[in-house]
Amino acid sequence: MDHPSFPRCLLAVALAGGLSLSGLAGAADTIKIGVAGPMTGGYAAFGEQFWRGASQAAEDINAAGGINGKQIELVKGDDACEPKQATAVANRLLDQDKVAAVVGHFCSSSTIPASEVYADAGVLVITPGSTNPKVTERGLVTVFRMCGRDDQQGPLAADFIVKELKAKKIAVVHDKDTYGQGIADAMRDRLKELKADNRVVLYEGLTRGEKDFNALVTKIKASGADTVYFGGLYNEAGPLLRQLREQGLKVNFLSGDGSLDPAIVTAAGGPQFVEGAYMTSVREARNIPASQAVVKKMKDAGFDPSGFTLYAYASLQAIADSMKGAKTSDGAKLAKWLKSHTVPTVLGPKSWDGKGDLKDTSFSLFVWEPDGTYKEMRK
Amino acid sequence: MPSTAASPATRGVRWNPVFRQAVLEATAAFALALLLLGPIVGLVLDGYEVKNELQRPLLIAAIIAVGRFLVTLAMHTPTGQAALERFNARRRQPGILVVSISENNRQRWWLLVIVALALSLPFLASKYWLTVLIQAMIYVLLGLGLNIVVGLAGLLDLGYVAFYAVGAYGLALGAQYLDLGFWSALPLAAMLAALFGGILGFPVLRMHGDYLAIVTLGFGEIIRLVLNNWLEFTGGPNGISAPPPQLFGLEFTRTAKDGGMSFHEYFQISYDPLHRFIFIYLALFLIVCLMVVVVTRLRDMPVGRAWEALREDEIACRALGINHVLVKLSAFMMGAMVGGIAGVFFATYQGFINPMSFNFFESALIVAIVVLGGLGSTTGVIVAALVLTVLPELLRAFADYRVFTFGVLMVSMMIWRPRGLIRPRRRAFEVKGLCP
Amino acid sequence: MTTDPIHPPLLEVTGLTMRFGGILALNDVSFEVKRGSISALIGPNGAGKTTVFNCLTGFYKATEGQIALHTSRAAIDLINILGQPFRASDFVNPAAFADRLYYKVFGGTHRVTRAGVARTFQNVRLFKEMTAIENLLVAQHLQLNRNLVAGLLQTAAYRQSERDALERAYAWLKVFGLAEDANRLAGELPYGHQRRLEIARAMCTGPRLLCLDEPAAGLNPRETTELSELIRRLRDEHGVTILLIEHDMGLVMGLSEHIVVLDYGEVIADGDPRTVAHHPAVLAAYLGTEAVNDDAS
Amino acid sequence: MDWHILAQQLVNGLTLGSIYGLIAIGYTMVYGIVGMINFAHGDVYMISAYVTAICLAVLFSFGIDSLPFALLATLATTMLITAAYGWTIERIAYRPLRGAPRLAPLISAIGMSLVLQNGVQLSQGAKTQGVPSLIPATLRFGEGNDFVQITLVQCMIVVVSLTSMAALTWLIQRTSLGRQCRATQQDRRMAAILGIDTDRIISTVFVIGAAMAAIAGVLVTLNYGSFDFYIGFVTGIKAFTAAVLGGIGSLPGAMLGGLILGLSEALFSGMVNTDYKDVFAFSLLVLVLIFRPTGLLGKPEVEKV
Repeated sequence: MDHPSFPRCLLAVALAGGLSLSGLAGAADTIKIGVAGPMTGGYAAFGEQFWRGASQAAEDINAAGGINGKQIELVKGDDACEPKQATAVANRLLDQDKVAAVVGHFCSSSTIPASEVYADAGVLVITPGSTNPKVTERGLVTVFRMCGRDDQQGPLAADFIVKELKAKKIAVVHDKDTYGQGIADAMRDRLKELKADNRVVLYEGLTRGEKDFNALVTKIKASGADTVYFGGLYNEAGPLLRQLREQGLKVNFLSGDGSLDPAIVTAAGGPQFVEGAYMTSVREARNIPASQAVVKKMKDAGFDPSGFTLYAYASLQAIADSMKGAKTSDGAKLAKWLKSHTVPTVLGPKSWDGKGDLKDTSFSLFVWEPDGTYKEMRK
Repeated sequence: MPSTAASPATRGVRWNPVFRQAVLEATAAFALALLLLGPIVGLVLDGYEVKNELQRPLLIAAIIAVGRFLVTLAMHTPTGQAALERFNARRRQPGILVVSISENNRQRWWLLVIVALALSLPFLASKYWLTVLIQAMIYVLLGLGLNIVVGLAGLLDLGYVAFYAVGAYGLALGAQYLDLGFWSALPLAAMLAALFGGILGFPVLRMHGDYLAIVTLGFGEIIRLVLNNWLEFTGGPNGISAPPPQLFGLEFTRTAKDGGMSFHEYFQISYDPLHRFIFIYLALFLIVCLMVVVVTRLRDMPVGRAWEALREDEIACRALGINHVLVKLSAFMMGAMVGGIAGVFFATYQGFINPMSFNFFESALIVAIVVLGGLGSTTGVIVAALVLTVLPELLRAFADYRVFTFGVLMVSMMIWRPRGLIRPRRRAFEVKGLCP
Repeated sequence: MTTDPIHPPLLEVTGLTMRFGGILALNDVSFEVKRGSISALIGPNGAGKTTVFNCLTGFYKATEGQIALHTSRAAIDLINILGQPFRASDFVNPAAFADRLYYKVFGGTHRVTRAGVARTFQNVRLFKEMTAIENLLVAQHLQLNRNLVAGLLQTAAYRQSERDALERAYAWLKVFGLAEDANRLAGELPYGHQRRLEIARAMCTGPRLLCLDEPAAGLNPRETTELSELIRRLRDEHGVTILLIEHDMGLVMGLSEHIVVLDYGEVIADGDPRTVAHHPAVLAAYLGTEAVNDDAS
Repeated sequence: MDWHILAQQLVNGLTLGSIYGLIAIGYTMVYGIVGMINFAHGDVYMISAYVTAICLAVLFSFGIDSLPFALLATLATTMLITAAYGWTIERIAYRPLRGAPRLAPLISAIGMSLVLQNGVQLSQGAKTQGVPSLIPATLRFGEGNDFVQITLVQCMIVVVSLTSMAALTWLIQRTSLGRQCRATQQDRRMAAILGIDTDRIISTVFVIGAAMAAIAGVLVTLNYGSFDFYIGFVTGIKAFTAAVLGGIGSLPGAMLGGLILGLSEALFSGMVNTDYKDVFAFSLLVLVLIFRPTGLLGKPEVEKV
């Protein structure tokens, strides 16, 4: 017989399922912590940053004796930035791997549904990269973030555009993504408060993953804008900047922390294209004194800790510290501990408010230099 | 590359030329592998420079060469040739099996065992595996729906995910704007999806084969893009939350909405998110069973026969007085409806949806389920849906290599079984007194 | 052309013209098919026989001309029901507009079959991956209980309708000597059986006019004889009018009562077999080509 | 709209369209000859972008600073390696499925696309890669604020793609290989009977398609400067749409479809809205197919009864 009957196939599937059910019983002397993010798919670069940062943190903490004598064991979870996979991964991390806490999820659209699952199970989760306000606005006790909120950096850019650049016509471009559109909208809302929203001459989205924005650039040119605000990531910001310059537009360019990454120089095709672009971000992680040792260690190992790497590192540090401090892995207690203590991290001392947002997310402005580096602007 | 086929009588293989051939082929494979993998795997871009990792492609190419060498040798042994012969014979088999009703009935008791097993699973499995099972069931439903369109009516639809999205957003938007609950949204969303199927299908169903495929692909993308861009209505990429299901007005949440009563309060048990999943699973299982019955009956009904006839030969169908556009449309709408139902379940199970979940890859996956199952076979669709959803989860153990391995498996499964896992069966008719 | 107004011929073709781009495939073809007759359409290769067939059965839209099917109730214009392009006059006449729109949306080849014209194809077109009996069931589509709800609930009326269909199908299989093949896949049947199955399938639609496109092509002499018997029986016992295209002159001359000869898209002769066989234009058209070959065989 | 804006948008559309056209050739040729949608073709183009960057980096690291030589060497290498990919993919994933049901190769193509994408991600990392801007020259027409600025690379894109298109048309129309291709396309069995090695011809078609994608890959990499392992997907779908729009199976159709798609995208996003430009592109496709079911230059399908 060569057509396997349905029962036989089902049996095979069930067996395979059963095998993996039984296969993963954790050892008792380690604490498992999940690292979830887009490890595959179009956003995989950020997943890689998460994993590298968290791995380095785990290595360092373990070398220093672990958490209450137990070693940290990281478990990778791939959500490909898709809500469906995010909940699947969340359930898997909780159920299969029995993680005690999670560093994770990058895309806000993944973090939001996944954090429901973690909160339901009472497990602590710290996201190093989801900046959408909704992440912490839903009253979930165990959800924290290690980054700013969209509605914090947008206004800073708006102030700068109106007060410093004195822009007459502003073009707002975003990448139609939760993060990019979030900061673009926050910027626009602040313009409204400054009674400058009539200066917005263009508000449009581009498609992530595309490289040709020439038509949009020409449209910006046609609108007569003197300033472009871009809500999005460096992958798109680079080509956009390049094409602006190649079409001969000498406009001011502003963007958020998603674009503030040395990789934008590669993405744009040279420092001459990014020169003079402004970007808002929290204090550059790689330049603050607390992070120098880690940055050096990682660079020596061949990985430039760009983007969210150090945020993931710091997230794991916060988890470890709260576990040391509260001497438990119960999410509610850890959350309570975190909200009442200040944690020294690679990004400097961090503390959280009642919602799980960072208390001190002072964003500042950076400007790109001709040599392809950026520096913080004087306040 | 020279052909590896030799005469079947190979008792006395002359090993010398065989050996030389194997060496030659291995060398060719080595060179090709090095050409392909050398730059991509061996020279890793780092800014504007490359890092030399050439040992990696060399290693892989060496493995490939050795593999090729051994395979060529093995193909010349009697066992190897017999295996090759069997493999090719299997691939040449006709696709369809005609089975009489009595023969079919023999398998009935298996059905009972499966149903009992499926019903007891949620109480045995962990929450994670339960969610995987729910996913699998949703894909079974999607597969059954698309099977009507692709498997039975022979219309290649690469944008099926559009109807899935319509169902899911039907529930989420219905709950947000019209205050619909899960059970009232279920039929409405299904009808809405069917309506979409009708509207989209009518102008394009006169197209042939692959043109239809690309137009449906376009429709799938249009729906996703509209969902993504129509910020005011759908929430755009920020997504939208969908209500959890209810059992006679009882909610499966930790705290019920104002005035409501939650399940665990009513039964005075402690809250466990598992309850919600068990409920969704059971409801879904019921719908899937119902759908299997419906699809099985549809196949034996005039309209089902017309679908299959249309797949076989559209011109002959027209010559028999069948309105091919309307019959195609009925298949399209029926498929869309099932997709819509699957979407509603997806939304309620996720609790949150955004357009990311309805991309082209999803459509491709559903087509893969139908094709891998063996076009037109209901059992095949169920097995393939289980395989293609459980497999990626099992592959999570491979971490980084998960999607890569999945792709490799997809290619090899198609080569191994181009007609799908299960051969479609046809019912044989018996008429008393008339049948010889 | 004279027509008896009380007993009109079953099919009346007048002035049929068909152009493919610049090529004139049919030029002013007119003929009629009498009720209860066996008629044949012959002509050398490329004379336009199959084009006439395709116009009759609604696969091609004739450029000009009329095709009228006189059923017991009314005359049906076989071209109109395919759906015509809108004309300027339609936009002032709502009734004509509605009519045209209706046929444009719901019209088509299938309407011709529903009017009572069934056909077979030169290269057999069976539903190959369905069983023989299912092929016949599909053909009965229009006569069955197609109510979805009834089918899903398997009501008594629905089951009765299906049982009737099955019995009809078996009855036709018996007529064509295919009862043993009932549950075999149509694509796996021997060629001769496939030919017969296709005719059986056409009969299942309950036609008044049965158009056979080279029914004997690819059959051996014994099978051809059997087929000609079968065709005659269909006419005698089942009251169907038959129009066929055939190259086998033996079959045509022996079987048909009326022959229309086409050449270069025009009717060159029209009459009973004997008249046609001696018609000078026919001899000219066939001389040295098929007539000789057929006589020799 | 001012003349310079319109002119600029036309240039944008032309360059984008030429690239779509080049990639569409791969889809259209493969579809014409084996009747399958080669979903992995977009990823072949992606591979060519990587090979371009790697090749340039290697050449520069050897201290080769003659730009024309570096570009030509890169183009040749990229075409060679990408063509090898095309050949291998056909050999591994499609040839064993010859004679299988119509949809089987489609699924294996999707699988192949996953393999290529993730294979590149695994070996090259997920981050966006790039090449430095090599040809910074731009042409500027007009004065003051009313000007059109075109980069030299954009001109190159249009010229090179039209040239390769012409060369390919010549190859298909005038050479013996082209005749064999066309014969195989019309009737594979008959061609085989006449002694044409159809397997070899099919392989050749995959190789040609991949080589065209390689040209596109080199040009795009020079023009936009950045790429990642995911670019094949979006561009692939667009190019395929272009192929269908122009009439799948027709070479000039691929180019025409690409140009129309590129121009309409540019003009729509310029005049109406960027958000919905893809919606517009797909709607255009649907409309064209409703009124011309076989695309713009596709041969009308005569129903064989």
